[in-house]
Amino acid sequence: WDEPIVFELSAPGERGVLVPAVEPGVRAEVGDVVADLPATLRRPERPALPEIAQMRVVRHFLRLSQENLGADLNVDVGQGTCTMKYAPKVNERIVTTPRLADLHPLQAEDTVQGVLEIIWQTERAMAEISGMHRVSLATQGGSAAIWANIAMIRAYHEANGEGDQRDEVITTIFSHPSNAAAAKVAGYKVVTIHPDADGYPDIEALRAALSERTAAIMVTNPEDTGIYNPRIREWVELAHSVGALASYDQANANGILGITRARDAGFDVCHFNLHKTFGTPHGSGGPGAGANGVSEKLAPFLPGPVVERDGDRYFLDGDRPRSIGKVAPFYGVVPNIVRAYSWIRALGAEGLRAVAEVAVLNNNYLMKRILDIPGASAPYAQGRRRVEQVRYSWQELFEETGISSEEIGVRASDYGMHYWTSHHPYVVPQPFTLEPTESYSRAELDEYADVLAQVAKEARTDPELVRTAPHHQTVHHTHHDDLDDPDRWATSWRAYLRKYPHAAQNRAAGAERAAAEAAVR
Amino acid sequence: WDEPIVFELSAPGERGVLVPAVEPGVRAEVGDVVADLPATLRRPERPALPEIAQMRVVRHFLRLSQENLGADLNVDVGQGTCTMKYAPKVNERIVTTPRLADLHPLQAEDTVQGVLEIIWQTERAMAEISGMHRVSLATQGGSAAIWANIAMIRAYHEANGEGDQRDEVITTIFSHPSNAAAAKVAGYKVVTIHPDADGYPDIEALRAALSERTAAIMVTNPEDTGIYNPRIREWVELAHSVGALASYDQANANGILGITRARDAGFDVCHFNLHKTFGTPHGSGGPGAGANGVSEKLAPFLPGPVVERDGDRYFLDGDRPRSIGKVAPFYGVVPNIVRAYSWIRALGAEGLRAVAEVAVLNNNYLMKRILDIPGASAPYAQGRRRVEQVRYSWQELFEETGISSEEIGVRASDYGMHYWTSHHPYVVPQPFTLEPTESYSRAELDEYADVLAQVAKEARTDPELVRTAPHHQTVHHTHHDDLDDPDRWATSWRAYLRKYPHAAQNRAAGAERAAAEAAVR
Amino acid sequence: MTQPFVHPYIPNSDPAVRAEMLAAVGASSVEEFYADVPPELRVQGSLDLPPALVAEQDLERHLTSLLDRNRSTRERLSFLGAGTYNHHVPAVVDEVISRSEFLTAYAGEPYEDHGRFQALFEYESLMAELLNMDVVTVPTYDGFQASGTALSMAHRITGRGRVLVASDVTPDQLSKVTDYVRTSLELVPVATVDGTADVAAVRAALDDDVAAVWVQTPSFTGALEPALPALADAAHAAGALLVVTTDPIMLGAVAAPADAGADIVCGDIQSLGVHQWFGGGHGGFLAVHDDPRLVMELPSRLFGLASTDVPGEYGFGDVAYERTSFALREEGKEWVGTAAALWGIAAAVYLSLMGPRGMAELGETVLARTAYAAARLGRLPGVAVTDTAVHFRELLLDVAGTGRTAAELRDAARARDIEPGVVVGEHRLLVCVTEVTAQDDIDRLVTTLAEILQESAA
Amino acid sequence: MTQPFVHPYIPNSDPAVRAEMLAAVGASSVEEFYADVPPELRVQGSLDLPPALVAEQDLERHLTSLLDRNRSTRERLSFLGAGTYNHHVPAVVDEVISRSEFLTAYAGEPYEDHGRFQALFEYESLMAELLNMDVVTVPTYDGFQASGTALSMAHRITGRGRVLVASDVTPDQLSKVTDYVRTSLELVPVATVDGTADVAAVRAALDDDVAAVWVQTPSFTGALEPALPALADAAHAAGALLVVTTDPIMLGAVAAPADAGADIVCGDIQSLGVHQWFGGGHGGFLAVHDDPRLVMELPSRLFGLASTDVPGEYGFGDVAYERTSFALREEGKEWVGTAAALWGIAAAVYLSLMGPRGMAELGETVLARTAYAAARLGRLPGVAVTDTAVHFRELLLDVAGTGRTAAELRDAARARDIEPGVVVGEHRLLVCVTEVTAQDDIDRLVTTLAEILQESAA
Repeated sequence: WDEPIVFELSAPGERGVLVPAVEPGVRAEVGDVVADLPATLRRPERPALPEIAQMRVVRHFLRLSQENLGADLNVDVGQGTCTMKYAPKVNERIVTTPRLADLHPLQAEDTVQGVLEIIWQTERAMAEISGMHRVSLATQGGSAAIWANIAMIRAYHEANGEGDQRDEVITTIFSHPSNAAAAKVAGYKVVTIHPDADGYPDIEALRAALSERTAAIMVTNPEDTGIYNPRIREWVELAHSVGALASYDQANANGILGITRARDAGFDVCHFNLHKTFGTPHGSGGPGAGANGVSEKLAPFLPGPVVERDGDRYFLDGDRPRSIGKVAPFYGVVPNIVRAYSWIRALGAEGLRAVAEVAVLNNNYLMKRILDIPGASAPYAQGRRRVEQVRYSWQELFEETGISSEEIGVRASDYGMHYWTSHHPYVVPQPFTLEPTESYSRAELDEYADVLAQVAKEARTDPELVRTAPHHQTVHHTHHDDLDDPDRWATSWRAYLRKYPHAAQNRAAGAERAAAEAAVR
Repeated sequence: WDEPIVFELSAPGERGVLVPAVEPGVRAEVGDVVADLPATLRRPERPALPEIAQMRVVRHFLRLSQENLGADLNVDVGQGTCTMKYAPKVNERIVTTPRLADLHPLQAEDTVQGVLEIIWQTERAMAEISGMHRVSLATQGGSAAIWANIAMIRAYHEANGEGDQRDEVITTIFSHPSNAAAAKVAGYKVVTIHPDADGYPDIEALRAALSERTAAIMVTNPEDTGIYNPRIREWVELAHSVGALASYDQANANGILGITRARDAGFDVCHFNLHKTFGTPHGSGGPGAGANGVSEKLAPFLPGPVVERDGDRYFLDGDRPRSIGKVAPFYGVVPNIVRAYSWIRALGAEGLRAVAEVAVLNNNYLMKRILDIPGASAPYAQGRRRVEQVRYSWQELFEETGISSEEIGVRASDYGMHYWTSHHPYVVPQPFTLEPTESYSRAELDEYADVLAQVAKEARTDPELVRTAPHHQTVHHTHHDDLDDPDRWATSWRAYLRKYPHAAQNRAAGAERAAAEAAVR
Repeated sequence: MTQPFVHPYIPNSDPAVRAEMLAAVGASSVEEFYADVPPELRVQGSLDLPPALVAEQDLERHLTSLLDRNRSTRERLSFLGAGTYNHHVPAVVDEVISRSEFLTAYAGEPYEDHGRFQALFEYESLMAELLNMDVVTVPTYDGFQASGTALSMAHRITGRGRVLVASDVTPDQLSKVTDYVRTSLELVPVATVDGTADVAAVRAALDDDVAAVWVQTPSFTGALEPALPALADAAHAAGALLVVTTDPIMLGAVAAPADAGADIVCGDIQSLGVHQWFGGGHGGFLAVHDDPRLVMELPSRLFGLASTDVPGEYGFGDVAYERTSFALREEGKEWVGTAAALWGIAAAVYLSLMGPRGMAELGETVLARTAYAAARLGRLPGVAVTDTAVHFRELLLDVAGTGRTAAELRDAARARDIEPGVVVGEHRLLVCVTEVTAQDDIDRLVTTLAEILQESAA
Repeated sequence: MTQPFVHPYIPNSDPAVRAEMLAAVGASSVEEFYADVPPELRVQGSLDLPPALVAEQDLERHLTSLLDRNRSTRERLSFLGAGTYNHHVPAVVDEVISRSEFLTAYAGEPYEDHGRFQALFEYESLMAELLNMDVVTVPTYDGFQASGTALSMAHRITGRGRVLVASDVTPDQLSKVTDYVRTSLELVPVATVDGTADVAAVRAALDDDVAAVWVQTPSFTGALEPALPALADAAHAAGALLVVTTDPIMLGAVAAPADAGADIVCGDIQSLGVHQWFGGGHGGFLAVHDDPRLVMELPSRLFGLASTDVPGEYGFGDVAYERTSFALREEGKEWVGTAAALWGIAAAVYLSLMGPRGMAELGETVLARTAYAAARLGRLPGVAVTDTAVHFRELLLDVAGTGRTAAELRDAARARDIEPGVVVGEHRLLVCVTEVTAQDDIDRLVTTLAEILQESAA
């Protein structure tokens, strides 16, 4: 499809859905409420939304959906660190019942016992999986959960009179950037540890950074390189030795479910991403959901109301004076909590362990296939296995051909595969990060590796082909530099029309040209 | 996608969904039931179905879905006579409730009052729309409804002692072929009337055909040409004058809803297609649903149980001795009945009439656009308006270029549009049949006409381009002649493997070649 | 245009747009388009229909309030079968068939509707494995229609005029088939013995006017026919065909009728991933061997795989389209129309998910639970299972010994929110269990019936 | 591999396949991959979790039986709001966001995820029209987060340390925002008068350490702030920003805050096509004018339209990506992560369906019904509406005059299957009506409360 922007579909007079009119009885009582609005409240003209009949709206967004590659449609192993796994369809059928979708959060508790029990059971399951004392499901995603971690840490130190003294947080470069960023927002100075020569988090650098000013260490493990820090317990103990807390970002937990637990390594707080590890769909970028686990001493600081059980009855307890308060409306991303509960129940303890083991097996299998491609490498910890993902490098290929990792990723999309490079900064040169999870079959991993091998070959034999990609996409090479210039960026249709007044004419001309080109074989 | 056949995805040991095992308590009671089966009942080996994990099954069928053009995705005006219109999404949400999907037809009547009321109300609405005395919704589609029509006619004549005498049925060539075919199956000799010089059904031919042997006339009106027979009442009266019944195929009713009614023209029986006229989705070719309307004298012969009302209570009446009996399991295609009811309620009487008027307006607007294309014509009734569709002809273009209507249709699919020619036989030479319905906006009708104009131009400027189409489809020019030869047709994967033992190797080779080609710009 | 009626389902309903379109075609009003409809046939005024609910929320509230007056088999324990079955529908099936691309497509051509052709070819192919027959058509309406057509095919092939009905056929099916074939075929019942075919009686009734022996297995009472090979031999010896109506859901564990010599196998696919839909979710299948004599008599569409201009690529199209009434009108084989393609896609997804092991395990679970139900129910005082055949999914109870009618027992159970089965005679109750009927559910039925019988005894 | 666990969600769980894969990588067992996990950290034995429900039907039955213990706002009449609202969700919205392509996508690049980029660009653009502001980001988590960020932006832009809270802000929102910004900002409440801002008091409190005046409209009690222009003028005169938290659902009828001079407009989009989800369906929006000073302080992703190598073709990408923590870690603006993109797509579909007329009509209907509810409820004996402001959707009742507490009245109404509102104080009840609350529903609430009051009087 060459589907227009929705505004271009507007046909005056068309309606997509109708809303009920004011009833005569209501009008008789209240008069013309719009006319009676004070001038400062009355909207002078209708908003310039498009007018489109329902079927055309359906067609528009269905066509856009077809121009998108969901995890269900492609071999989505290229979004390393994102843990793209199967979101079971049965969970969609379960959560879409009106008895979940159409519940108000402030209904009488006796009318929501089912969902309260699910929240309670999910908290218990997460506590068991992490080994932590208590879990809150109130946060709306991984980074929000990181925020809650640091907010609790801050509250804890303040409660102990050390709020002013402890003004530093230590993280590692291969931990998710939100650990650093959220700590900064919470008022901390951020210290970032780089890997040692072997690619493991540098424990000597940690020792040097720790002091009585340290509020916490906030680390991901395994890190985004797929390397598990074997000295993680020492890290935690070192932090504790200076009175700091240890916070564990478990975004990469998929490979260690049932293998090792946060609390067993001594962590005080940790979080999971339900949309990464527990099979809730990623929703084009959310909603996700977070689970914050804490030790007994941090429990009073957990956010929001918590669900408690009294015999067979479940209820909300919001009377918790040391709580950091609300981190979000109400009780978290409820549909995802229900999906995660369903996912855990579908698999059980044995299944969770099988998930981890197969995810790790798949990852090491794919690593073998990738490292067989000339020009690809996996920096750090040479010869060691990885857990659930690998940060690879095309540096050799780049030196040989001048083709960057980004260009290879774009060209791979011509074959229906894709990857992203990794978070900035590119500590690993020409990076790409693959995480196959447990969801893809061997045949699909082979298919993926074959595509990368093919593109690597093209980089040598026909670099221009790679550099000018994409060739088989909905859209062609896009001028992204427009988007970094305030004078040129078009952040909305209205801004576009304002900045590019001749755009509509160009568009029409382009459409004609495209039709003419389509006529050519 | 170049998606394999599902069998090619098999990976031994994988499972798509698990079923519950025999409980220990059951096994203790009954032993090993499979081992105990008599030899003639025990399956010797498992069926050779593929073994595929769930996500890969999802991916397979989702990819296939993307290789399909539903009415939601394209401007589906090219399936003339099929009445491709908007199937509202709200109806999908309504019918998928377990309180409809998971009802058993023999439940206690007090647990199904809602669905019985909907069936009853829908019958009443159909009776009002057709003017008939009574309606049955028991049939599963348009042709099934035609069968029920002729079965009732047969039973009626038999009940009157004229079963043997009346052994002929008269239809017209532009009535749906099932009218002829079902009459034949019911034991009748079929007489087919062709149009007169003006393209109207030839009333003189009718007069000549009618006799005391005529059981019924079975006609569509407007016919598949989009021409309304202005002498329809005379047709019915002539039939009645020889003791025959008149049966009305209302597959093309979309343009006459609220404009004119079957009973008012004197018809004894008629039917609607719920999936054509009343907005139920076409389901890739069913399930549809039929509504059979009859006059008072035919009412005793209606099939199946009928829904009756007693005060506020609805019940099924199956005790009807002159009924033709069951035509299908239970009470018809219930989800489609509910959808049709919802569609009627969304629009009301005024809305139904608006549907008809806009469908007819759209059709005449599109006709204007098509007839402006050099080489296109609308045979018959020159200069007259059409109702809801038009059977056009590319005969002029064909004579000029040698490009057939079928080839133009295939080429149009490269532009995301398509049409079908029409039912055989091709009375109209090089036919194509367009029916825009009320669902498409003017902009889309223009878009469609532009594509046909473009292809017609190509037929003149570059006929080879058209002849070798498709060029932009999932699949390339296909050798359909394979399918008419018993030695070569492959009716299933097992038949294919048997007849083409080297196919798998060819396939692998082809895939490699395709990959190589994809590498070329 | 009589008056403006702007609605989300009708794009060009805006008065200004209509006026422009009318102008474009040179018409002064929509009335002109209806010039051929005589004035005396024109509807005067408005149809008498309930008021429109133009706001979607009002429409949904109305429909939902009606449907909420139903109570589903998820809410009340159900042992109802008799043609419509409560099997589990995997969520993936619903996901696929609710995709707009499949749900709203119709009769596109092989190029633009490649996915539909492939999905239905896969349906045919998966069914072919289950049935051990190479040819399975795109679905027809339902099992009733499939059986009627199968027998009509037998008539056309043999030119003969009678069918021996060797099983206890579902009565509604018999009703449909009888009326459907009566122009050419007489159905002659041969009474069953102990629930299954009386082979000797069938053999005795076979003569050179018998077109087919017709077996339904599982029968109306759920009995499996163990004598298919003998019936096939007898039929073939007399120049007749063996037509078998079956339910493919059992064929993971039970032998395919084709292996016993069946010539045409047919039935319903509702069990394979389609909800009960108050009896409105049926589709029929027709299967034969790859023999042109049989294939050319099939009236339904049949999709086949074909090569394309690209080596190794799969294309699809209609096999022997010239058989059909679409092509030949009354000279085609019976007739074909919009039937139940979507349920065919559902069945394709279902079988792809279930695989060989799933089907085998499901067959075993249902056989075991049926036997369990028979054993437990048969021990209730005054209750007897009517025959000793092997049953799949259903069994028939004779409750005469309880001193109460089947309807009385049913009503008492309904009062306890259980549908105990279908009453099929004064003292006969047809009880159905599937893989969704857990042992606990059967135990609850047994306990409930025991209570009811005790109360009535007291 | 400890032992084979074959499951539909885990393709390579077959023991034979695992063995082949292990061989391919030269490992003897999965244990080798965990060499870096010290033995003392290894879980011994199995986690203590409830047993697996591996058969889909058992899983669904379990979950459904739990959820069936809930009763929804479709089953009981609800006047609950306070942050989560029962607006109608058009079926097309659910259709689109349940498409696998959107539901299961994540962070693909602009080429393969063109559709997601376009849909979210359209979300931004449709919101921009409603808000009359050129820049709206991809959704953040919820309105609370959006408000917290908006105030943080004001701090970063002005370098100042206090915020004047001019409205009755939703208490939970105040809790979140307070903790979120407390490192840099102190929130100073300025008491409202008769439900809306005390402009004179705000003006008096403004000084050169005020970063922003913060207004929530509709306020917690549903009151619309009529003095936005005056507040904007006052804030701007003092070098402060005006930050407005609002609900875009009303903006078809009510003036956009930007037109009154607001600098940052933010809030929640749950109203725009997202179900209530027990409070779990929230998304936040942040809007500013196209001014780099403001745009460069936004922490969220922002998609923009760009040209491509094909003239006239639309491409998409991230605007000023270098703002974000994805790019700069702690040097980026706050932080960004997976938030609520799917609800943004929902809102895009919603606004496309509603169009200008739909939004205007909806605004009018809700305004009218709110006024109607206020009039009818305010006439109940002992019941008073707490202020005279114009209200949208919600209003606060003071029931002190009835001699009963708000909780008592609520419990009595609940016993009649009505949720009459949220208790927000001993004698205060917050009542919410939307376009789904018909006149009849309001009348039923009035009648029910009248009965309750009468009974308690008797």
